[in-house]
Amino acid sequence: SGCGGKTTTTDATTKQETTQETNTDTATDTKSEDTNAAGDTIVVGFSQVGAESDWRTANTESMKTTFTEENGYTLLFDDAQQKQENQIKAVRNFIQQDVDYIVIAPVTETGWDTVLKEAKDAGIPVIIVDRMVDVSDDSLYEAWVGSNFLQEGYDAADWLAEYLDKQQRSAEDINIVTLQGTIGASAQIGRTDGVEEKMKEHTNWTMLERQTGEFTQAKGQEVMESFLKSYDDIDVVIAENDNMAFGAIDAIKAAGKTCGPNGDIIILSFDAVAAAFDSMIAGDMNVSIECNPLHGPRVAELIQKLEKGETVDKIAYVEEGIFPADTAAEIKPTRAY
Amino acid sequence: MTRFKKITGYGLFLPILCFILVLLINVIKTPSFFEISIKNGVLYGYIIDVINRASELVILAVGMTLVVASSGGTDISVGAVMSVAAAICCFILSGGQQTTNSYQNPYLLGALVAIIIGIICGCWNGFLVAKMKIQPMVATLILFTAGRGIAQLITKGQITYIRVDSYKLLGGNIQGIPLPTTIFVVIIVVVLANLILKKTALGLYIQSVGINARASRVVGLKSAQIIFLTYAFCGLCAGIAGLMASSRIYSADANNIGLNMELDAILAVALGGNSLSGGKFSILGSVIGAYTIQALTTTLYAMSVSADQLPVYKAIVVVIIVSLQSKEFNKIVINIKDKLVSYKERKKVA
Amino acid sequence: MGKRKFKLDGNTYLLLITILLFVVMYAVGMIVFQNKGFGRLQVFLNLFISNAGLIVIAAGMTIVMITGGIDISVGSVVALISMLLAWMMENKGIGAVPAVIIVLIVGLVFGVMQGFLVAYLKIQPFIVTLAGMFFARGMTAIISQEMISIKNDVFLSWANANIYLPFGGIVNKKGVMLYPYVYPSVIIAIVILIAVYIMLKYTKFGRSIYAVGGNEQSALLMGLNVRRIKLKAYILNGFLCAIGGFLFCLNTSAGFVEQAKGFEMEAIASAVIGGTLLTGGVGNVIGSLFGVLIKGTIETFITFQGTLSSWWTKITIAALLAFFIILQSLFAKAKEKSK
Amino acid sequence: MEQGVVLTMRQIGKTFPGVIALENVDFTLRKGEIHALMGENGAGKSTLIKVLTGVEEFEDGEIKIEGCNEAIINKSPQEAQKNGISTVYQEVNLCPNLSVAENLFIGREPRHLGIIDWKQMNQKSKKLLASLDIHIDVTKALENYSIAIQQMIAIARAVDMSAKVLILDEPTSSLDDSEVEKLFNLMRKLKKDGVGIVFVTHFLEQVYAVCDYITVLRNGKLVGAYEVSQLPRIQLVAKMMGKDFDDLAAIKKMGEKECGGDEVIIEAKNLGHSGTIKPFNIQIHKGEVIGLTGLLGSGRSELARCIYGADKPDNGELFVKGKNLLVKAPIDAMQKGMAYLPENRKEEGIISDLSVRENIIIALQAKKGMFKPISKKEQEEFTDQYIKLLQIKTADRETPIKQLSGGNQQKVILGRWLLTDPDFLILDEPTRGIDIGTKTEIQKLVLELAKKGMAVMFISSEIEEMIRTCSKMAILRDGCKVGELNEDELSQDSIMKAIAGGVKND
Ligand SMILES: Nc1ncnc2c1ncn2[C@@H]1O[C@H](COP(=O)(O)OP(=O)(O)OP(=O)(O)O)[C@@H](O)[C@H]1O
Ligand SMILES: Nc1ncnc2c1ncn2[C@@H]1O[C@H](COP(=O)(O)OP(=O)(O)OP(=O)(O)O)[C@@H](O)[C@H]1O
Ligand SMILES: [Mg+2]
Ligand SMILES: [Mg+2]
Repeated sequence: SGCGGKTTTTDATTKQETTQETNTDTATDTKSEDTNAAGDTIVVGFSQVGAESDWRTANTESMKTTFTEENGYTLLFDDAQQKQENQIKAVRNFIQQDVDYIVIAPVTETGWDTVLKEAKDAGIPVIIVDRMVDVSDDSLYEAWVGSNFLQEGYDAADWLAEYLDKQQRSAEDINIVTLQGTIGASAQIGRTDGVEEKMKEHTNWTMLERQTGEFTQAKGQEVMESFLKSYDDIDVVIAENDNMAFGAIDAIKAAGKTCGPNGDIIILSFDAVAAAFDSMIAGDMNVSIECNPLHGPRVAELIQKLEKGETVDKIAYVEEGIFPADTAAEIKPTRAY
Repeated sequence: MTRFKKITGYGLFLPILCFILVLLINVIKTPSFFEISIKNGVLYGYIIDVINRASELVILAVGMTLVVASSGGTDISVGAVMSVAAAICCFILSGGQQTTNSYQNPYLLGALVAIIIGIICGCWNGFLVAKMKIQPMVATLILFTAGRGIAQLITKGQITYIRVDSYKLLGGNIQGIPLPTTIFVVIIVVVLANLILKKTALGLYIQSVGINARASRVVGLKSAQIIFLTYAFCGLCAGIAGLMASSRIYSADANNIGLNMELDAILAVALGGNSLSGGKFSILGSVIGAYTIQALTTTLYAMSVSADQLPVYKAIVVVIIVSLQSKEFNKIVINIKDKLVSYKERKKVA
Repeated sequence: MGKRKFKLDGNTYLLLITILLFVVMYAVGMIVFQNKGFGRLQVFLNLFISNAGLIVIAAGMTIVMITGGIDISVGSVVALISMLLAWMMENKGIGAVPAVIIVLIVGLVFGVMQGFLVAYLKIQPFIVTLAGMFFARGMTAIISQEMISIKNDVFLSWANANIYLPFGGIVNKKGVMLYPYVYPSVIIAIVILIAVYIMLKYTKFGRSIYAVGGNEQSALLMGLNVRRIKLKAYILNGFLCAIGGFLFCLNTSAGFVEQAKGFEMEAIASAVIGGTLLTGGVGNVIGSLFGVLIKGTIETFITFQGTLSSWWTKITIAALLAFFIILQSLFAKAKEKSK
Repeated sequence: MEQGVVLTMRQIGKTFPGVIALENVDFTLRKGEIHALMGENGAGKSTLIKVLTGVEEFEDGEIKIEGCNEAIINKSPQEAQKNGISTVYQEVNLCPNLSVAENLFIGREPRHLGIIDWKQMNQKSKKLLASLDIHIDVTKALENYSIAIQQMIAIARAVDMSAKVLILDEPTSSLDDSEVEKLFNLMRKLKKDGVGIVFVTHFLEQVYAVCDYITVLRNGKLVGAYEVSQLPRIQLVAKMMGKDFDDLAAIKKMGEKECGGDEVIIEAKNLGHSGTIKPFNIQIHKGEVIGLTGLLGSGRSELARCIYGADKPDNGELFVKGKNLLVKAPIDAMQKGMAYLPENRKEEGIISDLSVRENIIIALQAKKGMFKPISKKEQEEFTDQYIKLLQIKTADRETPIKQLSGGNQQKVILGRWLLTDPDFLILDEPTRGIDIGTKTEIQKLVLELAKKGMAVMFISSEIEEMIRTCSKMAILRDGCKVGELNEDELSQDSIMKAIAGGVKND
C-alpha cells in the first residue's frame, strides 16, 4: 500500500480504479467462500462520524457499497452525529450485538482506551479509518486505514514552490494566508503542520495570518473578507478544504480582485471534491490536493486477510493525487465522487 | 436634565448606546473600520460587511421577538429550518442533481416553496406549543434535531450547488445598485412586520397573551391562535433567512446553513432590551441587538481574534452590555456613588 | 376523614406516566431486537455507563430549572472541565487527585459567577448562561487547540475499573465469557442523584428552591432570601456540572475543543421529559434520570437498528422524541380534563 | 419609646415616578391594639405597609420598633420578619406549586436532624387550619384551592409566626361573613396576647367590630389618628374622602326598577362542568340583576364561569336570546354580548405590564377583531372617559396597571367590561378592594345599567350589597344550584336561611 506520495494525477486515478476492481474481485471470492463454509455473513459494525461534508458522505457510501449482503457482509451502520460520546456508546452496543469486526471512523483521536479495551476483552478486532486514534496500547486496534494529512500539507507546499518556479516568481516575496479547518481536526492539524514545515525551506514566504473558517464556505468567505481588508498584498490563499476556498473566491471577487491561474491570487485547496473541479474549470482555483474518501475496499481487503488468519500492516494509506487546474476538465469525468 | 432623562428613558436608548459602544472599540483598535470605498461599483468596507452579514440574523431576530413575546419561550429550530428551506430551494432549482449550471425550475417556484416550507415548519412548532401546550424550547427541539436531517435527506447528504449567477443576487449585489441586496430584504421584512403590528391590533394581542395568557383568554383573545401565528411567522422569517444564506454560497449546505444562528437570534432579542419571559417587546430593539452582535463579530475578526477564541470576548462584551442594561446594576452603582459622596462629605465636615 | 385513598397530584402522575412509557419503550425494544441481544443486562447497564455524566448534569439542570432558570452553558463547561483535566495532567504534570479537586473548584467558581449575575444583577438566566457557554468554549480553545489524550495512570485506573456483577454472564460469538459490569462513574452518579433527591425533598434549601420557582415575588414576601437561594442553586449546579464533566471525562479520557457540543440540550430535554417545567417550580431528579434513560434508549434503538443513514438517524431520533413528548402532553391533557 | 408602643413610623415619605405615595405620614401602634388603616383606593395604605416591611424603600422618615433603640430600616421582608413583623399582603402572595402545608411553613419547616419532618409539618398544618375551621387536604398543591381559601391560608401563616406586629392588608376582601367572623375571633385572641395588629379594610362595619384605633390617610397624607369611639361612621367617611358623604342611606334602592320586560337574555339548561358545578337551569331576563349566593366554595364563581365559557361547560345547553350558543372560548360569549369580571384580579384580570389604556380597551379590541384596530385617539377618549367615570386614580393613562393600587386596578377592569357595552354582565366580586365611596358608585352604576336593560349577574360575599342591588337571587350549595329567591323574598334572614338550609357539618 503506497502512501499518497507524489504520484502524477493520471496515475492516481488509474490506480484508484484498479483498486476498486480488485476489490470487487475479492468480494466475489468472499461470497463463494462464505457460502461454502459457514453460510453466514460477516457482521461489521461501522461507527461513522456523521455526514458533515460531501467527503464524509462519500466515505459512508464507499463503506455501504462495499459491505453488502451480496459481498457476504452484514453492515451495522451507526452515525455518531459528530459526537464522540455517541461513538463510544455505539461501540459498546456493537459488542453486545456480537459483531465480528468493528470499524471506527473516530470523531476525535483521543479517548479511546476504555472502550477499545472492552472490545478487545470481548475478542472483537477493531479497524480504524480516516483519523488515527491516540491510545496507550497499539494492540487495541488491528489496523488503520486513511489519508496522510501531513503528506497532503507537504504536497501543497511543494506544488506551490514548483508553480512559483514556473511563473518565475520563486525569488519574490510571497504573502500567504491560511483558512484553517476546524481547529483540532486531524485534517487541520496535518495540513497546517505540513505546510508549516515546508515553509522553513522558503524564507521568502510569509504567513500573514491563519484563521479558522471551520471547513465551511460561509465562514471561509467571512474570514477572507476580513483578511482582504487587513492585507493589501495577499499572493496565496491556502484553504484547508474546498468549501472554504469557494467562500474565499467569492470574497476575493467581491473585493475587486481576481484569482486562479490567470488572476492575482493563487488559490490552493484540499479534498478535490467534484465542485472543486468545476471551480478549477471556471478558472478560479489553482489546485486541489486530493483526500480520498473511498476507504471501503481497503477495509474489506484487511478483513479478508484477518479472516484468513493473516497478519496485516498496522498502517494503510489510501492513494491520493494532486489535481491542478490545467488538468481539471480532463479528469473530472473520471472521478467517482 | 429633564431632556436627558427623556432620552435615557426612551426604551431603545440602552440598546443603541451599546451598539455605539461596540462600534467605538474600533475607533481605537481598527480606525480603518469606518472607511467605505467603492469597488466594482459596490460599497465596500467593514461597516458594509456588518450591515450585510447581519441580515439573516436581523430577520431571524424579528421572528424570534414575536415568538418570545407571545409565548415567553424561544424557537431554537430556526437555524435548522433555514437549512431545510435552503435545501428544498436548491433541490427544486437543480432538479435533484448535485450541481447545476442552469435552473431546472423557475427561481420563483423554488423560493416560494422554500418559504412555504419555512412556514410549515413554523406551524408545526406553533401547533406543539399552542395546541399541545408543550414547552417552547422542547417543542422546537424536535425540529432542531430533525431539521438538518431533513435537509440532508433532501440533498442526499451532499452539498447542492446552483451555479447560476442570478441565484447569487439575493445574497450579493444587483448590478448597478451599490448596496447589498440583503439590506433591502431586511428593510422590507422589518417594515412589513412593523406595519402589521401597528396597523392591526396584533401587537397588543401578542403582548397581552405573553404577559397573562389566562387573563387574555378571559378578555376574548384566542391565545393559542396568536401564539401559533407568531411561530408560523418565525418560520417564515427562517425561510427567508435560509434563502439568503443559501444564495450567499449558491448552494445548500445542510450542515452549516444557519448553524448556531438560533442562539444569536435569541441573544439579539435580549440585547434589544426585550424580556425573554414574554410580554412587552420592541422589534427595533431586536434589530439593533442583531446588528450589535454582528458588529462585535466583525470587530473581533478585524482585530484578528482567532475564531475559536472569539466566544470568550463575545461573552465578556455580552455580560457587560446586559449588566449595563440591568436595573439592579444601576442601583448598585448609585448606592456606591452615594456612599462615596456621603463619605467625602463626612470627611469634609471632619 | 375516612381511609386515606391513594391520590395522585398532577406531577406525580406525570412522573409515573414517564416511567411507564420508558418501560413500555424498553419492552418494545426487547421484542423488536429480540435476536440482537437487546435484552442483555449489559445493554441496560450501558445506558448508565454512557450517561453517568449526563445524569449528574441533568440533576444540576433540574435544580436551576426549578428556580425558573436555565443553564445552557453546561456543554461548554463539560468541555472546559475535560480540557482542564487533560491539560493539567498531561501538560502540567499535576496528579489526578489535585486535578479533579481543581476542576471542582472551577465548577464552583463558574457557578458563583453565573449565579451572581442571575441573582444579584437580575440578568436573564438564558443570556447569562449563553455568555457562560461562549466563555467556557472559548477558554477551552485558549487552553489548547489540540486534543489532549489522558494517559495519567491513576486517572485511567479509575476510568477502566470494571466493577463486575457476579451473575448474568453470557458467552458471546467469539466464545468469550462476558459478565455484566459497570464503572465507578455509575456508582458516583447514582449516589449524587440520591443526594440531590434528598436535598430537594427534605431540606429547607431544597424546598425554598421550589418556592422561588413557584412565584418569586411571593417567596420574597414570605420572607425567603430569594437572591441567596438562587445564587446557591447556581453554585450547586456549577458544582454538579463539574462532577458531571469529570464523569464525562472518565468516559472519554480526553480534552478537546469540540467536546460535549449540544450537551446542554440533552440535559434540558432530559429534565423536561422527566417532568420539569421550564417556567419553574416543578421538577424532580428522578424524572430527569428517566429523561436521560429515555434519551439513551432511543439512541440504543438507533444503533441496534443499524442501517439508518446520518439523516435518517436525526429524523428518527426527533420522531421518537416527538412521539414521546406528544404522548406525554396528551396524558397531561387527559388528566387536566378529568379534573 | 413610649410605654406599650410596639411600632412607630415618623414622617414617612415615599414617591413613585409621577406619584407622591406617602408624605409625612406618622403611625403609631400599641401593644394589644387593633389599629385600622383607612383611606380611599390609592391613599397609600399598602405602600405604607410595604415601606414598613422592606418591600419598598422609603426616602424620608424613620421607623422604630420595640426592642431596638435605633431606628431600623427593613431591607427585605425577611428582615422585617426577623424584627417581629408578620404580614399578609393585599394580593395573595403564596406559592401555587407548593402544598398547603409548605406554604404555611416555608422558611420555618419543622426539622428532625436537619431533615424536614413532613409528617409533623402536615399534622401541624392541619391543626393550624382546623383552628380556623378549615378542613382541607394540606398535602395538595395550593393552586387547587379558591382565592378565599388561599387568603385564609395566608392569614394562618402570618398568625402562626407569633410576631409582635401582625399586618393584615385587606384580608377580608374575598371572605364571606362566617370566615370574617373566624378571623375576628383570632384577632381578638392575638390582641389578648399583646400582639399589635394593623388592619386594612374598606368595610366600615368591620372596623367598628374589632378595631380600637383608626389612622386615616388621604392622597398619601396623614389625616389623623383617632380612637374608634371618638369617630362615628359618618365622620370617618368624611375624613377619608375629604368631603361629606351621605353614606349608605343614599344607596337604598333607587325607586322601583322598570321591569325590563320578559325578554330572556340567558337561559341555561342543564349546563354543567364536571368537577366544579353540577348541571343547573337558570333564566336571566333583560334588566334583571341576579345575585348568586352561597357559602365559600359553593360554586358561585363556577356557575358564572360556566355560562361565560371561562371553563368550557361539558354538558347541557346555553341559549342567548333564544338562540343556542356553543361556547368554545370566552370570545364566543363576548360576541353574543356577554362580559365577565373575574374574581381573581391578579391571575385573570389585570395584564400587568400593559398600560391602563391598553387594559381598558383590550376587551373591546378583542371583540372587534384584529383587523379593526381602535385608533389611538379613540383609545385615549375611552380611557379618559372611564378614568373619570370610575374615578380611577392613576398618574397617567399610560401607567402600567401593575403600579396602580389594588382598588384602582379593579376599577380599570370594570371599565374594560363596561366599554364593551354588553347585554349581559357577570360581576364576580366587583367591589373587592374598592373603597366605600366608589363602591356606592358602582352599585348605583349596576342599577342604572339594569335600568337601561342590561342583565347583570352579581356575585358578592357581602349580603347587604347584594340585597341592595339584586332583583333576584340564586342559592348555591356544594356546587349545586338549590333554589331561587324572588325580589319580595329578599332579606338578610331569608337569604341566610336559604344558604344554611340543609347544611350539614362534616
Ligand atoms: N410600584 C409602583 N409604582 C408606581 N406607583 C405606585 C406603585 N405602587 C403604588 N403606586 C401608587 O401609589 C399610590 C398608593 O398606592 P397604594 O397601593 O398604597 O394604595 P392603597 O391605599 O393600598 O389603595 P387600595 O385601597 O386600592 O389598595 C397609588 O396612587 C399607586 O398608583
Ligand atoms: N372550605 C372548602 N373546603 C374544601 N374545598 C373548598 C372550600 N372552599 C372552596 N373549595 C374549593 O374551591 C372551589 C371553588 O370555590 P370558590 O370559593 O371559588 O367558590 P365560590 O362559591 O365562587 O366562592 P367565592 O367566589 O366566594 O370564593 C370549590 O369547588 C372547592 O373545590
Ligand atoms: Mg392597597
Ligand atoms: Mg368565587
